[in-house]
Formats: sequence, structure tokens, C-alpha cells
Amino acid sequence: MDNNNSTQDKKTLTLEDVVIHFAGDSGDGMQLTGSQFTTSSAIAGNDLNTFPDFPAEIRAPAGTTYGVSGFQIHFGSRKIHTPGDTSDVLVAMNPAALRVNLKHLRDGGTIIVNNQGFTPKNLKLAGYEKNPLDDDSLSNYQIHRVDISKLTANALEDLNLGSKIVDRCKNFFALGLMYWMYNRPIEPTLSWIKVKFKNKPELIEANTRALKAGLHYGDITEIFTTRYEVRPAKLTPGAYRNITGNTALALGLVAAAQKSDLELFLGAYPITPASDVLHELSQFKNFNVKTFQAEDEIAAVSAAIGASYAGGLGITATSGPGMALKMEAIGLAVMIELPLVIANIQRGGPSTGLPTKTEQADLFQAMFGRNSEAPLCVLAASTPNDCFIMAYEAVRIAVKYMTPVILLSDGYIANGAEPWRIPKASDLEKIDIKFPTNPENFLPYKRDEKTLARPWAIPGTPNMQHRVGGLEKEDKTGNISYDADNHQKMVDYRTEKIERIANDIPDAVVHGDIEGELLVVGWGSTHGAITSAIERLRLNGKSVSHVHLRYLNPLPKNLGEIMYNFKNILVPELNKGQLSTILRSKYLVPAIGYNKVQGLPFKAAELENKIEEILRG
Amino acid sequence: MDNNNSTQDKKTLTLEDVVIHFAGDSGDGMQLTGSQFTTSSAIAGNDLNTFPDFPAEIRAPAGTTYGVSGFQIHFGSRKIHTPGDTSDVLVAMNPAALRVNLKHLRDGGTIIVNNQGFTPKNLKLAGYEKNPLDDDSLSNYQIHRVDISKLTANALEDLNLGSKIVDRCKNFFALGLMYWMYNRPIEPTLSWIKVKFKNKPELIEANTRALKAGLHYGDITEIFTTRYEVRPAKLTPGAYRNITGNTALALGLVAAAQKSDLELFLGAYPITPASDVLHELSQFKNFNVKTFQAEDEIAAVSAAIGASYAGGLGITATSGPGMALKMEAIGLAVMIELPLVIANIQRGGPSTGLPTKTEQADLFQAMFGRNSEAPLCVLAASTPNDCFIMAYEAVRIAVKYMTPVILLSDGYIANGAEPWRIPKASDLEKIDIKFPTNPENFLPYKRDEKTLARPWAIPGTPNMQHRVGGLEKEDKTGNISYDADNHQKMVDYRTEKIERIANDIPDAVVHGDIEGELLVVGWGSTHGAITSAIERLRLNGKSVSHVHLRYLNPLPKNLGEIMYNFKNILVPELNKGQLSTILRSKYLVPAIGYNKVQGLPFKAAELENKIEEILRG
Amino acid sequence: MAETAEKEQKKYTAKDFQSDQDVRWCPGCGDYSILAQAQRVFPDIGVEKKDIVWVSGIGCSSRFPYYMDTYGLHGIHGRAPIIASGVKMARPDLSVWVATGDGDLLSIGGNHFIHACRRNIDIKILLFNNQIYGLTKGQYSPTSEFGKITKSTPWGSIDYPFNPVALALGAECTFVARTIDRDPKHLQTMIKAASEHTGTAFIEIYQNCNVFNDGAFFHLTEKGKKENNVVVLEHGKPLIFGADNDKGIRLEGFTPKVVDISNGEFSRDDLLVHNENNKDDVLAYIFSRMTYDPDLPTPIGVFRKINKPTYDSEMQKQIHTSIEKRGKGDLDELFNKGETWVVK
Amino acid sequence: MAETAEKEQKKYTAKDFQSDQDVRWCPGCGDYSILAQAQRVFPDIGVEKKDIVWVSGIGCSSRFPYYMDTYGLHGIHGRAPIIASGVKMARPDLSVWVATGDGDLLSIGGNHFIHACRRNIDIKILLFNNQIYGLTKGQYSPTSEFGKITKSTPWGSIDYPFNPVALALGAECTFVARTIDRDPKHLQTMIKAASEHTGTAFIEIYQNCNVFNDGAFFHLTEKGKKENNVVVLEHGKPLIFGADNDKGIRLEGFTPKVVDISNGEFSRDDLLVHNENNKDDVLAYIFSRMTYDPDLPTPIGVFRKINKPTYDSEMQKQIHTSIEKRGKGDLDELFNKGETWVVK
Ligand SMILES: Cc1ncc(C[n+]2csc(CCOP(=O)(O)OP(=O)(O)O)c2C)c(N)n1
Ligand SMILES: Cc1ncc(C[n+]2csc(CCOP(=O)(O)OP(=O)(O)O)c2C)c(N)n1
Ligand code: SF4
Ligand code: SF4
Ligand SMILES: [Mg+2]
Ligand SMILES: [Mg+2]
Repeated sequence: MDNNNSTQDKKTLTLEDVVIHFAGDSGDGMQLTGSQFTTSSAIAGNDLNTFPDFPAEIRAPAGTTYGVSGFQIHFGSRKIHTPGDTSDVLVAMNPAALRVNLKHLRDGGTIIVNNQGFTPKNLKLAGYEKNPLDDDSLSNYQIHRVDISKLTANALEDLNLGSKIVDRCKNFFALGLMYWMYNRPIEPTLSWIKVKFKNKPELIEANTRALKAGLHYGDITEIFTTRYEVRPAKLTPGAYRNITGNTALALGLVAAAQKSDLELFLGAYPITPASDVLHELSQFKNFNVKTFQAEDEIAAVSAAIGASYAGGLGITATSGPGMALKMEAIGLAVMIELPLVIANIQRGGPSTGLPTKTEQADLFQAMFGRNSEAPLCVLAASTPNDCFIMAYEAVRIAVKYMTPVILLSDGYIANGAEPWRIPKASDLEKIDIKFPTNPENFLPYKRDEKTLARPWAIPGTPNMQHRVGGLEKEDKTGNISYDADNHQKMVDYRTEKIERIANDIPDAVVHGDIEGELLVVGWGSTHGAITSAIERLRLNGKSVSHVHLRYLNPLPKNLGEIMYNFKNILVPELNKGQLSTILRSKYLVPAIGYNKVQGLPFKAAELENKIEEILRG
Repeated sequence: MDNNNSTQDKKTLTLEDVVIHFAGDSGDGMQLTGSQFTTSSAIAGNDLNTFPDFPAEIRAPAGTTYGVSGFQIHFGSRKIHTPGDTSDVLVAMNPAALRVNLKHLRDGGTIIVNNQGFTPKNLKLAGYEKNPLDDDSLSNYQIHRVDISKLTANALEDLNLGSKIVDRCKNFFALGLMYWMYNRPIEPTLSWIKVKFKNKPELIEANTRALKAGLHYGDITEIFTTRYEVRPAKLTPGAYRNITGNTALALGLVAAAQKSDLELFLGAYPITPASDVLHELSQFKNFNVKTFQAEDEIAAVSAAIGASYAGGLGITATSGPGMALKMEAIGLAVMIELPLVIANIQRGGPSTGLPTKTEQADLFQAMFGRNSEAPLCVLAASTPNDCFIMAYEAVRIAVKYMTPVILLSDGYIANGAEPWRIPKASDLEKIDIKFPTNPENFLPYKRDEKTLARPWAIPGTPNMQHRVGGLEKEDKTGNISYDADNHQKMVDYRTEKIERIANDIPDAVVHGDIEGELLVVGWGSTHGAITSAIERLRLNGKSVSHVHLRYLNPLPKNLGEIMYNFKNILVPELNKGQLSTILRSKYLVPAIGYNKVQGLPFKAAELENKIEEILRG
Repeated sequence: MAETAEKEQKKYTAKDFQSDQDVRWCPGCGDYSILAQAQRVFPDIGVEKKDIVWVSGIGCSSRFPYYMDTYGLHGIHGRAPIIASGVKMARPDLSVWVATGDGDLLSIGGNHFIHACRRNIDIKILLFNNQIYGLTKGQYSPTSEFGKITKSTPWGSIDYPFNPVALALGAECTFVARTIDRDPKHLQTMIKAASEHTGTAFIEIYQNCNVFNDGAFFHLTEKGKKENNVVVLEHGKPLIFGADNDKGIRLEGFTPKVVDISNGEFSRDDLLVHNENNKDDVLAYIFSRMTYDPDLPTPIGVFRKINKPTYDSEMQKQIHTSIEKRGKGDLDELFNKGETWVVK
Repeated sequence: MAETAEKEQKKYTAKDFQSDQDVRWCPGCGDYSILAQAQRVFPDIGVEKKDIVWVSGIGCSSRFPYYMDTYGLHGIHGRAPIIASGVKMARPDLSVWVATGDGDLLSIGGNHFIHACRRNIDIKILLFNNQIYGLTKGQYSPTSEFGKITKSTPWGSIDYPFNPVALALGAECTFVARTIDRDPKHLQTMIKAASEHTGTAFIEIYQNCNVFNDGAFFHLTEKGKKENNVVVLEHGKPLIFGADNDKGIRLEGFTPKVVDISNGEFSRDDLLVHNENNKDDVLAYIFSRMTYDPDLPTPIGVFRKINKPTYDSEMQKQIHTSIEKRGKGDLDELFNKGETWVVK
């Protein structure tokens, strides 16, 4: 490899895992830098986990703290579960980037700054009275001041490009430098540049030069005395790609539609952080995927219900406030018992809240947010990868049980990425759909004995004309009925139908011993942090185990039994204690919550501390 | 009294309480008959409780079972808690009325039918193959066949009225007969007729005659050998009127607005059974009450929020499906911390469900039906009377704590009626409102130390211009903030503010011993049935007690303590176990639910059976 | 399939469109007539029963689907146009109809209505306009006249009514018509015309609610009144009305005026001639404005009928184009998009 | 109070309307101009700062209230017109303004918008129409042109845009205007005109989103183009435009046509003359229809301005009438209404 040759007599240290945080202005291309580093690390065989950190403003004024855009990557030779609690290296293109991210840098960590970014104006915008690079306020860290802008400009000098264009290449210099430092292959980025700028040869040249300049700078300069090696991780063999939760979710839906021979219909209204599901699916028209940007969330879900009634696979995707608006219509879907998948990519709340931040606080809404008794199935994805699996599951359950399914994801896993072992389409379980066609003895609410699902008889089928609607229905016929006993019966059917799904889902799995001091019960995106914490604690001989729930309603049948075998039960959640409320009520176990509502994921270290505190008693 | 004179030598029995059910076609005037009987009984000094039973159709074809309109009154010389599990007397104007209501008549009960109503056509419409009056299918009951139509016509013969008009008077004949039988004063009805038909002297004459004809018929005919006396009940002295829950709720709101010197603003969209709140309040314009029929429920609550922001008392009233639609906006009110009262008159669900039937299944929605952590205060009225008190409480808490308050009522108490001891306006607790006016150190989110309420600074106040909104706010300033620690702080504040209301509400009260075998914990409209059941069981020496909750969030502080003193806890609810879920989770008590979801209230007898079953172990 | 429909259709009579459900409107309700006319027209619209879907919201009028022996979806309040749109998008082969009320469509459902119009999605919307909330027992609606006294407005309503035809025009609806429950023939013609339109078709039907708003349209329906108060719009024909066809509408500037054509001053040739397909739909707009003018008759008929591609057909087209360009979607290809690598 | 306002107002400058919050739109965004013009006009509208409330929904544009030093309520997506209506109903003494975007007002908020118009409630609605969803990063909106390629429509959008002016007219709005972010003087005039109207005032402001839809209105704003593409509507004046005021609009039938008035064939007197107060608002409708016609200039200015009682004043009136008739409400009397009896 190119960069192997440039290694002179610098020493190389081997590390198990590293966290790098790239940060700069929204216009500095940090997302791009991060994703290139990701690809390169993936190809180098590391396991990894990434998370972008956008500003809430579309394009905040340059140099401000609220305009800082960041990207964190955690890569290693072992299994990587999270983007990292703290970073080892912070690449800061300006003072605001430094200021905002310093608190997440570990003690003794490395800072690489773009010297030219630390202008008096930028320092002021970031709220620094003096240049922090000049005093000893950063003495806890290893600081490297690099003339990134200047060196980039030097490298491109003879190309006669405008200064704006030159400035835009500085992120590739930084990237090159990091490639040198962590010994990454640069080819993937070189080919990417070629494709990206295929009609602008001058940009191919400029960016290529900037990248290489950064790489060589690492080699040549005396600032950097050490390179690091992070060996390939032991990953299951196969083809891989990097994937975010939202992309995985979209792919899971398309796959399920294909494997069930249904036309996917997505009704959606843009909302952060769910919009990407719409963006993704709207590209797949050659899969017979129809996407409809509705006038609002009520319209989005109502259209999806109409589509399901007509025999399509009705889907909608949204986030908290939009979810609230959909609840009345979801109640209708419960009553008319049609398949429907509602993906809720949770964000900080209440109300408009913190649209770009993550939270897990819509579980209650999913479970209970409808008028009257309107039970439905609730699933939660725990990692970007899992978004694919659970989206597929959501469809499978929705069509098999003729029920709405709410699939919970959140901003953290929706935008976070990790390597995905690409499945073979032919390996995916087929989903069988039977549209009844025999009018004899057809009754729209005659239920399947096992699943209690009613038949999905669709328009266009001869002699099966029938009517459904949101008024209580008579058992079997589906006619309107105000009869008291019938109402009780139907309420009970709807409840039991959902409960029976428990027979059709995997048992909960305990990671660690099946009895002991403490069981951590988690759900959703906290999976990575909890897993990291538990792994470390168990290495230290602590008696802790972990169950991670992906099926929240109904809960796995063996969950109660599992919990009764532990002295303490801890439920960490990014809310005020929603799952723990449900577990306490259902199993009467004294589960205690560990709750954080800050728009941020858990750190593994926070969890470790909490668990150790409990174990100490 | 007139009717005293007509008593000849028939015997008089004294009863403690009686339940009469009037039933006929929608056009037969049964609601009117019932309410006249109610007034008369009230004036006779009885305690009472009534419930109308409307058909779902506006005006269903005559003679059909689904067109039957009924009215049940329970009156007595003791405290009356419910309209009665079963009726003692059924007045049936046609076969459909008989068919629909027979199952609620007690064994040995009395049936009075309008003979002329039992035409072949009507029998067929009601689904009778033969006339049930002619066979012995009703041998369990005392049947009285009365030629009500004919006798009415006879009485009006010389008035030369159209046959339609004559037919419309037959309910007054029936009423007169019941007045005779239960020895009620007819004067209130006579004066009512005079006022009602003041421009139609012929109708005054006709109805008066019909009434008196019924009265005299009882006296003269040999069919009826017994009259009954129901002595006055021991009621707290004072002036009384009869009141439904919805009227009481509306009056409670007006009273609270007056006593807080606020202008009441109701934003509402018609929906059964909440529309009457709008109808009532729209009459009170001279109380500075503004009512606004909005384009939908979202608009209704949004306008109310706007009104509260501007310094009005924002109110909205709705039922289940409308409630679902309001949730997103209620989340905004939680975030901007404005007073707002949301009355939810629950009905059968899910979805459109059973609009004219009662249910208690929106507690979950009230508690949890919003995106993210959006805590608010939840109250529940337990009787028509209590609707007044809790509406008043809702306003008091909303303005004192600057929070939305959800007030739960339901179709059963909303339309049910009972005597109301009319309060003196001057006795009602004053509600103090302070709109801050001092701009010095004014901060829109600086909280009251005790209540944690933020100041209610309203437009028009000089130099206090400020902005509020649904994005997370910075502590004190209310500026937009995405800061992690600030978010946690504000989430905690909002939670704690609601929890602190517990210091400001009455302790839960135990009816019965404070420890024992079984505690029944109820809420809302089940109050009457539970009270009746418990009273009877305690008379029989059973160790049962009763706590009825009117404050559901926060719960009274002493509730846990109370529950721990009982061996068993039973939570009867007209849902699948919503309060019991909350109690189990919060107190880890093994509360068990007794659940009925049939669109109907509990019968006291059902509860008695259930409780006895538990006591037997 | 068209052929089968052809064959099938011959067999249908009005009775074939009656479902097995008891009709439960109040005796005398105008909804009965609308149902009867629909059942009479449907055998002629050339679609098999199995391919017809009726969607509704909530209200008396929204019970309609239960009574038609087609597929039916009784939705939630206000959402019929968008549920119907979902049906149509998923299955462009179906004939999709909406039955709705003035509260359902114009109050809570107003947004879905105007967006359906804008999209020109191929659904037919029948508005049962009784100028009142029937099912909730008599509150005023967005089409009630100013000052209306109802349960919710004991002092009279204080908002101005929508003019549904004008609203539909403002929202770009491609087929806009009006008719009356008590004019069965005209009602039938309008339903038929809607069935023949490709795109969003909107029919405002004046409907008598004899319980809560009896007589709201008697001036347009009762003998001796209607002749002078209704003018029928017919494409290519002059606007003539009156008991003896003695009156006509002339335009003075933009203002329609009633003129006498029996006394020789004006003739048929002086009258305004209707053009349904008027591109700028100024004519349609002028007619819509006649509605609440006490000096002018109320127009019924087709106000506007223009053609442009429908949302559902465009959606289908994109699917086809995409398949043509990219080939039928292949999951493995999709999964492997972007940068991939192999771990051995 | 009017007097105080008079006095107060003299003291205000644009700066007085700047709040202490950092303005956080993208550099170059058209929203800055709208803010600046509002701050310039507000000292002249004769209302004290304390009596002004800005209400908004969600979107880039909806951040507007934070930057005005008045009372402000940043609501939820789509609900600004109805929250503002609540403010105005409760407090008719306040001057209530709405800042909203094309998604906020016309997509999710469409129903509240048309109902506000219908009611003629005295609020002023400023629509920042950038024909795109800004805050959610670039999906098409209900005003985007057909075929628009965006994140959510990679194959091009397939629904037809609303014509906001036509929609407002169809919904009976009493004041309807249009202006452009890059024409500060005209923008100021329109804001001032809205402030002077009593009733629902709607201004569509073409606004450049330089990040997600840059240049959408350049043909109307850039030198060398705008002269031929924009015609300014002025009450009582003929419609003239062109770099040298050499063109005019003439009506042929109902169809507006561009004519040359420099070559002697037509003169100013042949041109269409604008009348804001046209009762039947056919003129306004014709102008609205010019918007998407490639052969015609886009009209800006006041399309329609008519007076009728507002919802809030009628509401207040009923309160007064009721108090006059019944006396100020007395709780004891209210409690004792109907049949009462006394238990001793
Ligand atoms: C979300 C919701 N809000 C309110 C209602 C109550 N509701 C049922 S029908 C109706 C209005 C009926 O009026 P309209 O649409 O004119 O139909 P009509 O009964 O007059 O035919 C209302 C307000 C409801 N079912 N759901
Ligand atoms: C209920 C709800 N749905 C969706 C969103 C996400 N959202 C925020 S702003 C917006 C649209 C913004 O477009 P526009 O109104 O045109 O304003 P602009 O940003 O262009 O000024 C959307 C869809 C939301 N905040 N709330
Ligand atoms: S209430 Fe009116 S609209 Fe409804 S069924 Fe009866 S008459 Fe018809
Ligand atoms: S995204 Fe567009 S509308 Fe929003 S602030 Fe940026 S330029 Fe303005
Ligand atoms: Mg109606
Ligand atoms: Mg926009």
C-alpha cells in the first residue's frame, strides 16, 4: 500500500480500539471526512461504530459553537458496540469545534488543530478570551498544531484554483494525516474522489493532492513520532457494507415486501430524524415501492391504511410529534385489523423538544397512546443492523396477525452506522400471504384459530364485497354492533390476538449467567453501551447479566422467569422509567430505573459506575 | 295534594327504594317522561339517580329495537348511588321496548305495557313471532296491559286535535299512572306544561288532561290494587336541583373562572358525549364566557392554548378519538407551561367504537398518550355532583401550577343525573391569579420555589415581551437550549412540578375500616356501584373497605400506606386494567383487576359477587 | 377486464347495489334519495361491483358505504379523502368513491379535501351538504349560514360559510359540480358525469336533514320556488331558468345579471353560455359566486371539468419508468449498493 | 390607549423591534430581509410593542418570533393560524401576527388557514414561501413546481402546486396580497397594508432559500429579468410593466393578454385597471390565475381587500349584547336555574 512505503523510522504501537472525533464548521466537510475514514477502516478489517453529530441549524454562521458539525468513529480489532464514550483523538478545524468537543476527549487524549482556524474572530465566536493553544489550559492533552489550511494551499499552489475551492480541500489533508497515523488504506478514498468529481478533473486533482499531502506530512514532520496499528477484527466471514439504522430499516421493509410479494406503500411526512426512511424508500420504485409525501402525519398514516385495505403493505415512518398525530388513525387500524407498520424514530421531547437529539421516551406513547383499549404489537431495534431485522419482523407480524406494529428506533441508531454483513436475499424467510378468494362462508371477522387474525379480503376479489369501519364490529360478520357481550368479546379478542404473538417470537436471551446479583434489562439503542459495560464488568468478575428486549409487546414468554432469578433488576433507559414501569407492573419485580434524559446516549462508563454502585449495595 | 284525594280503598306499601325504567320509541317522549318523574320525586324529598339510554341512531325507524329510547330512575328514602342494577318496574310503550329492556327487569318485577303498541307490525319489528303478552313467556313478572293510547284518546276526545298530537300525549298518561302508583306530586309537571306550551293553550289542555287521566285511571281501575310510598330521604338541608355530570362540569368551570377573575375560553369540536359541555357553556356569554366551535379537535385545543397564553382560561372538552388528536398540542402546553383544562368525557372504544356507550379506558391515554416525557395532572370525577367539584379543582390546579390538567368523566355520569345541593357562590374558594407586571429581573421560566410554576406574564404587560415555544427551553430564560444538562434539569422540573401537586390535594379517604381483608380501589364513575356494593357487604359483616380516587396524577400521598394494610386489593374498572397497572407498578402491590368492557357501568351485584368470591379465597 | 366489466354490467340492476344492511337514517332524510340514485346509476358506470370501493368518514352521510354492495371502508372523522387516496394509489385499478358530510369534509377534513383536489387523484367525492352536523345532533357546520342558531350557537353563528364550489376551484379541483337530493334525475346525471371524469371529481349535493335543518334547501327544491331559484348549467348552452324558461343570465362586466327573455328586450343569444372546460375557470368562479347572492339563482350542474394527468397515474408511470430504466428491483443488488468489502 | 400608542410609537425605531436573540438562519437566507422589513415597518403601525404577539409554527421561517422584540409564541407545526386565532379571540385588543412557511401553512396547516380566512378573524398571516421544506433539509412542498426533484422526490414530484392566492380567495379571505423578499420597499408596503386591514390578512412572500432551493424566484427578483416578469397591482391603476413601462395587461374575454403600449397600437386606457375592492373578486381571481402562466408576468401587490365584520369583533359583540340583555352573569342565579327544591 501506498502509505506503507512512507513509513520511515517512526515507531508503531498496536491498539485494540481507537475513537476519533472529527469536528469543524458545518461547511468543513466533517461528515464526509468521517465517512471516508469509516470506509477505509472497514476495508482494513476493523469492526466499527460511528455517529454523526449535526447542528440543529441548517447552516449556522461559520465559527459559532452551535454550528459545529462532528463525526465520531470507534474502530477496533475486537467487537465494537458503540461510537465510544470519549474520544482518543479530536481533530478540530476551529476553536468552536475544540470548545464543544473537548469535554468528550479522554484525559491525555490527542488534539489535532488546524492552526489557521484559530483566528481572533473565530476565538471570539467560540467564546475564548485568549487562544487556548497558547496557554496551558490544555496541558492535560497532547496538542498538535498543524497548519492544515496553509499546507493544503501549498500543495495545490500551482493548480490556480480559487481560494474557496482550496479551502474546501483541507478536510482531505486532515483525512490523509489520520490515514497515516492509523495506517489506513487510501485507495477507497482515491476511487471515491474519482467517481464523485468525475466531471471536474481539477477537483479530482486537488482533493487527491490534499489527501496525499496530509499522508506525507505525517511521515515527514517531526511532530508525529508514533503511528498506530489497529488489527483486523474477527468478524463473521462474508460481504459487508457500512449501514445506518435508517437505511437498514428501509432495506428491511423493502426486503419483507419482496419476500411477501406485496407492494410497499409508504405514507410519510418529513420529520427529523425519520425523513431518511422516506428518502431511501423513494428511490426504490423499481421494487414497486410507492412513496407518498402526505400533507401531514394523519394523512400519511391514513393513506397507508387505505393502501393496506386495498392489499398493499401500508407503512408509515415518523418521530414523536408526528406519532402523536397518528394515534387516532392507528386506533382505526386496530379496529379494522389491517396490517400496518409504524416506524417511530424517536427524538428528544416533549413537544418539538430537541429534534436532532436522541431519546427513548415514546415507549409509553406506543403502548398506551390511543383512546380506549387499542392493543398492538411493539418492537424495538437495538442497533443499526437490528433495524433491518426488526423491520422485517414488523412486516411479518403485521401481515400474519392483521395488526398494526409499532417499530421503535431512535436518532442514535438511525444516524449511527456500523458494518452490516450483507444477507443473501434467498436466505430471508419467505412471508406467506393469503388473500382469501372463496366467497363461500366468507365472513370478514371470522378469525384464524391459531393467530386470531381475520382474513385479508381485498377489493377486486369477486363476490367478497364487505364493509369495515371504526365502530365496534359484530363478531364474525363485522357488522356494526352495540351489543354489550359482543363488545366484551371483541375487546378480548383484540387483546388476546396480540398476546398470542408471544408464541411466535424468540425467547429472551440472557447474556451472562442465568442467575446472579444483578440483571440489566435494556431495550432499543442502549444495547451497545450496556453490552460494553457488562462485558467489562464480567471480565472483572462481577455477577451481572444482560437481557436486551426487542419485543416489547407482547414481551417474551420467558422474561418473568429470567428476572425472578436475579436479586436486583436494573433498567437503564433514556427516559424517566417507561420499560421499568411496565416490568414492575406486569411481573411485580422491584426493577429500578437508571434514567438519563439529556438527548444523549448512555456512556458505558456511566452504566458501569451505576451497576457497581448497586452491587456494592 | 290532588292525588291524595283520589286514593280510595287501595292498600299502600312503603318501600325504601324503587327503580323504574321508561322505554319506548325515540318519538315517544320517554326522556321527557323520565325527567318529569325525576323532578317530582326530587320534590317529594327522595334521593335519586337517573340514566338515559339513547339509541345511537338519530331517529331510527319506529318500532325497531335499535330505535328504543329509555330512561331509568332510581329513587329512595335512603342514599341512592346508582340508577339501579335492575329495574322494579318497566313501562314499555311497544314490543321493541319490552324486548330490549326485559333482561334488566328483576324477577317478579312489574311490566306496564301500552296495549295499542303491540300491533302485529311492531311485534314483527321487535322480532317476536307471537305476542309475548298472550303466552306465558312473561310469567315471571307482573304484567299490566293498559290501553294507554286508547285511554288517552278518550280523554282528549272533545278537543278535536289531530291524531298525531293525541298520540304524542300518551306518555303523559303513563306518567300520570306512575305518579298515582308512587304517590308523587303532579304540580311540578302541571306548571312545566304551562311554561312549555305557553303559546299553545290546546296543548296545555291536552297534556294536562292526559296526565290526570293516567292518575285517575290508577285510582279507578281494578288492575292496580296497591300504591307505594317512598318516604323522603335524609338529605343535607339546602336548596337542590337535579343535575347531570356535563352540566355540573360546565358550571364548575364557569364558577372557577368567575372566582379567579379570568375569562373562560372554550375551544371545542362536537363529539358525543362531550358536546353538551359546549352547548352549556355557549349560553353563558354574560359571564364573559367565550365558546368557539373549532374546525377540529386540534384547532380546539390550539385555540385554547392561544387563549391561555393571552391570559384567558383555556379549556377544551372532548371524548376519546378527539382526545387522541389533541395530544401533540397538549405536549406543547406541557412545554410552555400554561394552564389548560382538558375535559375528556370518555366513551366506548377503540376508534369510533361505541359513541353513546360508557367506558373508562382513556386513563392510559391521559397519563401516557404524548410523545416523550410530558407529565401533567390527571383528575377524575366520580359522580354527576363531583363533576362540579373536580372541574373547579382542575382550574385551581391548572392556574396555580401552570400546567395542563386532564379531567376524566364518562358518558355514564355525564348524562346521568342526581340531586345537587346548590352551593353559594360566596362559599367557593377564591382562586388567586397573579399576572406579574414588574419587568425587573423578570424571567419567563424562573419558577416559584414552592409550586415550581413559572410566571404567567401576558401580552399587554409593558416591557415584559418574551417568547415561548415547544423546543426545549433554557432554565430561567426560556431561550432555546440543546444543552444536555439543561434538558435533564427541565425534564426533572416538569416531572417534579406535577409530583408536588400531591402536597396540595386531599389525602385518600378509606370508607370502612383502615385495614382488613380487601380494599377496593376505584376511580371515576364506578363510584356509585362500588359504594352500593361495599355498603351491602359491610352490612353483612364483610371485611371490605373502599378508596375512591379522584386524583390520579399525582396520586394522594397516603395511598401506598393505605394499601399496605389490606390483604387483597381489587381494582374494578371499565377497561382492561389501567389503574391497576399504575398501582402495581408504583407500589408493587399485587392489585388485581375486575374488568368489564361492555359499554355499560358495573352493577353493584356483579361487584358484590366478585368481592365475595375473593373473600372466599 | 374491461370486457368482463362490460358483460358483468349488463346484469346489474339498482338492486344489485343494495347491501344486506338495514338502512338506518331518519325517516324522510335526504340521504335516502342519494343512496337510491347512486344505486340506480352504478349499473351504468361500467365497473364491476368487486372493483368499487366506497370510503367515508364519520357522520350520518358517512354510513353510506354500509348500504352499497361494494367494498366499503367507514373511516374516521374527516379522513375519507386521504384514506380513499391511499386505496387509489395502492390500487389504481379500483374505482374509488367518497361519501362525506359538510362537517366531515369541510370542517375536520378540509385539509385532505384541498390536497386531494390539488393532486388531482382519481377519486370521486360526494359531499352530502345539509349545512348541519347531523350525527352529533345539530351543531352548525362550515356551510351553515351566518347567524344560524343551533345548539352550539344559541346566539347565532358568527362565521361566514365556505362556498364549497369556490373552495374546490381555489384548490385546483378538475371536476366540480353541484346537485340536489330532491332532483333525482339531475343527481343521477351528476354521479354519472363524475364517474366519467378521470381525476378528482367533487359533487356538492344539497341534502335535506329533516330533523336538524329541515327545509334548508326548500327554495331550491319545492314547486313554485325552485323554478326561479335554480339555474342548470349545461355545457355549451345559455343559462336559462324560470317557470316558463323566461329568464336568463347575462354578464355585465364580470357581474351576472338576471334578464327577462320573454319580453323581447333580450334573447337567448344575449345570454352567457356555459363552458365547462374553460381553462382559466373564470366562468366557473363567477358561477360559484352566484351561490349566496340573493338576487341570483343558484347554479347546479358541472361548473368545471378539465383534464390533466392524475396523481395515481403519474405514480404508476414513475414505477414503470423506473423498472424500464433500472430493471425490476433485485434485492441482492440493492443490499450490495455502495462501498462493500469482504471478510474472510 | 390609542393616544399612548401614538406617543409611544414616535419613540420606536427598527432597532426597538430587535430582540436579544442571535438570528440563526443560514447566511444569505431571504428570511433576513423579511425580518428587516418588518422591523422597519413596525414602528409605524401604531401599536405598542407590548400589544403585539407573533405566533408561528415550525420551520426555518417559524423562528421569526424569536427575533422580534414583541410577545411571541413558537407553536407546533401547522397550528400557527389557529393558535393566533385563540390569542385574538381571548384578547381582541392585541395585534396578532403569524409567521409561517409553505409547508407549515399549506401542507399540515392548510385546514387552519382556510378556516381562518373563512372566519375573517383579525390576524395577519405572513407566508414565507420558498417552495421547499427548509428546516427538514429540502423536501418538496405544496408550492413546489410539478416535477421537482428533491430528497423525497428523486424522480420528480407528481402533484400540482397550490396557488396560495387562489386558495385564499376560494376560502373567502378578505385581504390577499403577494410580495417578494428581494423587493424591500414593496415588502414594507404590503406589511403596512396588512396592518391597516381589519380582518384576516394574508401575504404570500416569495422567499429565497439559498441552501435548498436557490434561485426559485430569480426571474422575479434579478435585474434584467424581473422587469418583464413582474407586474405590480395598484388599486385604481392600470397594469403596466416592462423595463420601460412599455407593456400592459389587457383583458380579452376573461383572458389577460400582454400588449405593447409603446408602439401606439394600445394605450394606457386600453389596459385593465385594478380594483382591490371588487365585490365579486373575479378580478382578483383572474390575477391569481396569471401566476403560473408562462406567457404572463407574475402579479404582486394587493389582490383583494374588502371589509366585513371580523370573527373576534362579532364574538365580543355577542358578549356585550348578552350582558346588556341579561345583566352581568351572577353565579348564584346560574346555579339556581331550572327546577329547584329545598330540603329542610
Ligand atoms: C375525531 C372526531 N371528532 C368528532 C367526532 C364526532 N362527530 C361525528 S360526525 C360529526 C359531524 C357530522 O356532520 P357532517 O359531517 O356534516 O355529517 P352529517 O351527520 O350531517 O351527515 C362529528 C363532529 C368524531 N366522530 N370523531
Ligand atoms: C408534527 C410535525 N411534523 C413534522 C415536523 C417536521 N418539520 C419541521 S418544519 C417542517 C417543514 C418546514 O417547511 P416550511 O414550513 O416550508 O418552512 P421553511 O423551513 O421552509 O421556512 C417539517 C416537516 C414537525 N416539527 N412536526
Ligand atoms: S339527523 Fe338529519 S342527516 Fe342525519 S339521518 Fe337524520 S335527517 Fe338525515
Ligand atoms: S434552509 Fe433555506 S429557508 Fe432555512 S434558513 Fe437556510 S436558507 Fe433560509
Ligand atoms: Mg352535515
Ligand atoms: Mg418552506
